[in-house]
Amino acid sequence: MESMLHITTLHYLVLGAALFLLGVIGVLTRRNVVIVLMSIELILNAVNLNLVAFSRMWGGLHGQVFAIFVITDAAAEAAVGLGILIAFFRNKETVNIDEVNLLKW
Amino acid sequence: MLEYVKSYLTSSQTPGAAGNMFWVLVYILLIFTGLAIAVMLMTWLERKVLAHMQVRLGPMRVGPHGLLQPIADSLKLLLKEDIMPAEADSFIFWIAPFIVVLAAFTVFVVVPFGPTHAITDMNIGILFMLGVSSLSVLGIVMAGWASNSHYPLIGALRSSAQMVSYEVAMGLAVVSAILMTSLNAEGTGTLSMIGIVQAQQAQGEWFIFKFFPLGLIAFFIFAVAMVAETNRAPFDLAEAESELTAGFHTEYSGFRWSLFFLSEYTAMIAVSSIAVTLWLGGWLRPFPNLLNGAIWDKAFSFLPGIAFLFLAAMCFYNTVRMPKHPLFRVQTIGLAVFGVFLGLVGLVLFVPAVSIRVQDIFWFAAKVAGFMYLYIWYRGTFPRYRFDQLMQMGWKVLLPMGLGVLILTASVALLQQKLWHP
Amino acid sequence: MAPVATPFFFYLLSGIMLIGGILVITRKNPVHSALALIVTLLAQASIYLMLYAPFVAGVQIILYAGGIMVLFLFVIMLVSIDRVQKERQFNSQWVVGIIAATALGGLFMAVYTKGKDIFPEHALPMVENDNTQRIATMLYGQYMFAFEIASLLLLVAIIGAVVMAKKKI
Amino acid sequence: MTDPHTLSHLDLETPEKPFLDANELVINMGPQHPATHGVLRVILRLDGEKVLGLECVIGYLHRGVEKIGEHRTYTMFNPYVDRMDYVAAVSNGLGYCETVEKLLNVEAPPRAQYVRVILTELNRIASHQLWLGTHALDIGAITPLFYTFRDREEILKIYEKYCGARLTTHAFRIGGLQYETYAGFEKDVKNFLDFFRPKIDEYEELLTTNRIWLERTKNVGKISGEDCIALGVTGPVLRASGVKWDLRKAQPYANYKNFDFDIPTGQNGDTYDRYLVRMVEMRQSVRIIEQAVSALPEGPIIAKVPKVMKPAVGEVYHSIEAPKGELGYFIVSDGSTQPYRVRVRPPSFVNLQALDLMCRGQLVADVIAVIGTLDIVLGEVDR
Repeated sequence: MESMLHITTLHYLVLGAALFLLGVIGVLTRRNVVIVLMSIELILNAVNLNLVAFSRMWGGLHGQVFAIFVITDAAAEAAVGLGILIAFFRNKETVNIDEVNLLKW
Repeated sequence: MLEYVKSYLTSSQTPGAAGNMFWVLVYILLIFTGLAIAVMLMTWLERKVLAHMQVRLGPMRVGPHGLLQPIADSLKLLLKEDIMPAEADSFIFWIAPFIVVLAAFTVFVVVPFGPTHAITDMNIGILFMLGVSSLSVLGIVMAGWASNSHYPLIGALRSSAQMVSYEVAMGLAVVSAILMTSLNAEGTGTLSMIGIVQAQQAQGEWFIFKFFPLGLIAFFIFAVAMVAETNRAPFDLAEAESELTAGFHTEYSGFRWSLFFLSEYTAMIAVSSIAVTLWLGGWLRPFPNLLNGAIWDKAFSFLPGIAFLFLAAMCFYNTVRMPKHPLFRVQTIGLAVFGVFLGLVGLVLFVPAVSIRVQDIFWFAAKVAGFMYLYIWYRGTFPRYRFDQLMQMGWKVLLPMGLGVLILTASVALLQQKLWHP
Repeated sequence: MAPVATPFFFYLLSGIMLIGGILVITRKNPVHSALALIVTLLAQASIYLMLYAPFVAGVQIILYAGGIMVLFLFVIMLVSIDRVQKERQFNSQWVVGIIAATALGGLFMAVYTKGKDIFPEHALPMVENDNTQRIATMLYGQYMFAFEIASLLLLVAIIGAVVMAKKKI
Repeated sequence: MTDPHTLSHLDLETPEKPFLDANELVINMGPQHPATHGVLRVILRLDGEKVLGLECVIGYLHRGVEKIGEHRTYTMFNPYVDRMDYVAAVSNGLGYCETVEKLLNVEAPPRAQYVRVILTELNRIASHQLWLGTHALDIGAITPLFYTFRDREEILKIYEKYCGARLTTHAFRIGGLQYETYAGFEKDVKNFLDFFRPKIDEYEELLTTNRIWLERTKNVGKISGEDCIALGVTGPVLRASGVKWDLRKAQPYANYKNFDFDIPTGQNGDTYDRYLVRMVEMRQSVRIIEQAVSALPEGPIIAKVPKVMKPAVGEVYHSIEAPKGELGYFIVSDGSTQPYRVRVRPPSFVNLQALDLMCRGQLVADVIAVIGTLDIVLGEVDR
């Protein structure tokens, strides 16, 4: 009980891991590309949580700076990913990821 | 308990910073009731001012000069049937107005009505304000999508595209104002709303006049962007009634529609507060650098009382002008009573102990009210932009201007620090 | 601050985040998923505040909740979803996916139970007041190169997104 | 003509492959829509916000005015024409009375002619005022509407004093006028002119150099003079496209040849030019009324017309320049007391044809502006 009430870095890391797992499950099991992209956002957020938690642990700010870089990457990823999605939808009229099988002839 | 309540009174911090939960709650209540009243007054004022601009009288029936009209309106809206389209996504349709209202009201957590009159002072204050106010886009998009109808969908797409793109220009203008806060001996700026006003106080100059005309241009960019941000005329494309009937809230009615209405006006007050805080010296009285000294301080502390007495005098003047007919008796008496009330408030404001505490709030509110009047004025004067013209204005005019002003401000600030304060 | 506040808010916020995360990956309607994701992101911003990272929290709200999620909602509206909702939601390898994820979760658990002692018991004190300034100094000093790369990346992403989404170039 | 309720006969340049489902929108604007000026229904086909094509569905206000004419005597039909373009009822009456007079071979006495010109030109001003107010309202400027309605009220007061009605006046009779002008008519009209002249400047101050107004109206809804002629478009729309065609000068009717006035034309044929043309027309109307009032002769007000009108067998077409364009009446007489056939050529109906051409490639917001600038009245379109 004592360890439950005293929030340490480990608590944040476990939360991050849980979020990461949710994201992974989403990426691996869902068919809808939009939701797959959202799951990737979940994964990136889990990473950010860890970075900020570590930054808190060591008292430095490097983790926070990296979190900002990750958010930047997430923006770029979302823009390109959704762009691909729109192009894909235009050609195939579907948003299901297992129908993206052009390479599998 | 009483000690805990009283302990804050002697502190010179915001209740949030002092950690006094009781006063935080009191402030929240005060600000939210104040906002609700301000929105009601604003609807009345908008209808009256617009009417007088358009050679008509506006509301005259409910209360003297329509003063009770907002109450009648809100009662009507609350009693109206709440209609939900059969094909709408019920959950999102239900939650969208609440998101918008939440975003509009939450920003007031950091708005400083005076050096201690804010719920709390965050050191990312302005970032918080911009971020939370940008959340209202989500509510608008959801409202438009959930209605499952063409006009709301187009309205939502339009207004979200508009709000997202004007946020960029708005952010650049804000950054150039924040840069000016760092012009002190340590060279450290601040994002805190209170800190920004205090920086203007320390520099003895409102940022609108700083590095003339750079501050003015940044303020202009913000002033245009904030009208677009709140979807008001001439940028009210999302609600362009001649094209899209009512935009994203076409399918809403009754209470939920009134939430959108409430949030629109609250958002107007919020962005005006940002503009006032960043460029117009927040709670500071006018002419801090020209007319300084104790005598001027004393003279300006009378102004709130004088303003209220003036309003009271207006009421009495109109009481006399009321038609002398038995049908108008109640209205005439009502107007006179309202005048007496305003006059009493004015007289109380002359008491030094009161005026010292209240004049900050008065100046802040007066500046915000000036912006509110501008909003109405725009609506009475301008036609509406077309969507592509609006986007061009945002991306091809305001954005380059904002970048230029930012770079120039930075260079001038750097020069000043290198040359005059080596 | 009272010591009970931190655990209370931590558990409240992590509960919101996890429920939000589960909703994201289980909802049929992408708009509902997006709404859940927004709630998750906002809760995470609050957790950043608890971790004395106010600037990251602000960036999280502005960029993620205000920017990226609007983009998502936009695209969801553009691609018609009525049909998609009626189809099968999970792909054919969902069993494999769940097993892989469980394995990963086991790995995490193993690492954290084994190594929980290496984490310091008490975090170092942090000053919140100049957080923004210190991050700015680092971004424009030590991480200048990374910052430039990130802006280049954004530029590439903009061009890429435009090329992808445009009808005719 | 194919079934008007489908889009099948529109030769739209559809892209080879639709972009996204949500981007190929068919929007139904009206018949209950704030900007369609009554009960016009417009089916818009949009690519995003761009108009690929549109179709007007009309007839919601059809009352069979022309058919009614076949069952009424010539005199009895006169009030019905006021109900077509109810904004410019006096012009409608003038057109009908002159056509029947042409059929009967009578001419109204000079005093009646002058009063007719005064009332018709006042009506032109009133019609243009209503157009300006609603057009500006559609583009988003709400204030001009109230200004124009305030000033239009003065004109309606003159009508009310003259014949008791404000909107559907039934001011003229076949062969002249029913009523002698009231005492002080000239003074009222002159007072109105003095009152109104600065008001035009007031309207122009609000709009003519307003940046947003310029951006919203310049290069919007362009139409060339040739296209106008090909589609039969008349009135200010035609003149704004650079064709100097005004029936008051081209085929003078009433006694317009006695007056000195200019015909404004535009060059670009866009919405802004049409706005300017109408503004100048208001000023020119003021000029005409001024001349007519100062030269108002004494004399009889109605020519000798038989109580029971039985025009000789024959047909006649007569058209006048109504505020919205050429308003023509084609009446066939079979020698009885009732016309055999009445056909009206309403300007709004013909001008509405140009809407599709003017809107293609423009944005949705421009459709609103173009509907406003065409200045249609649905009562006249549907008859």
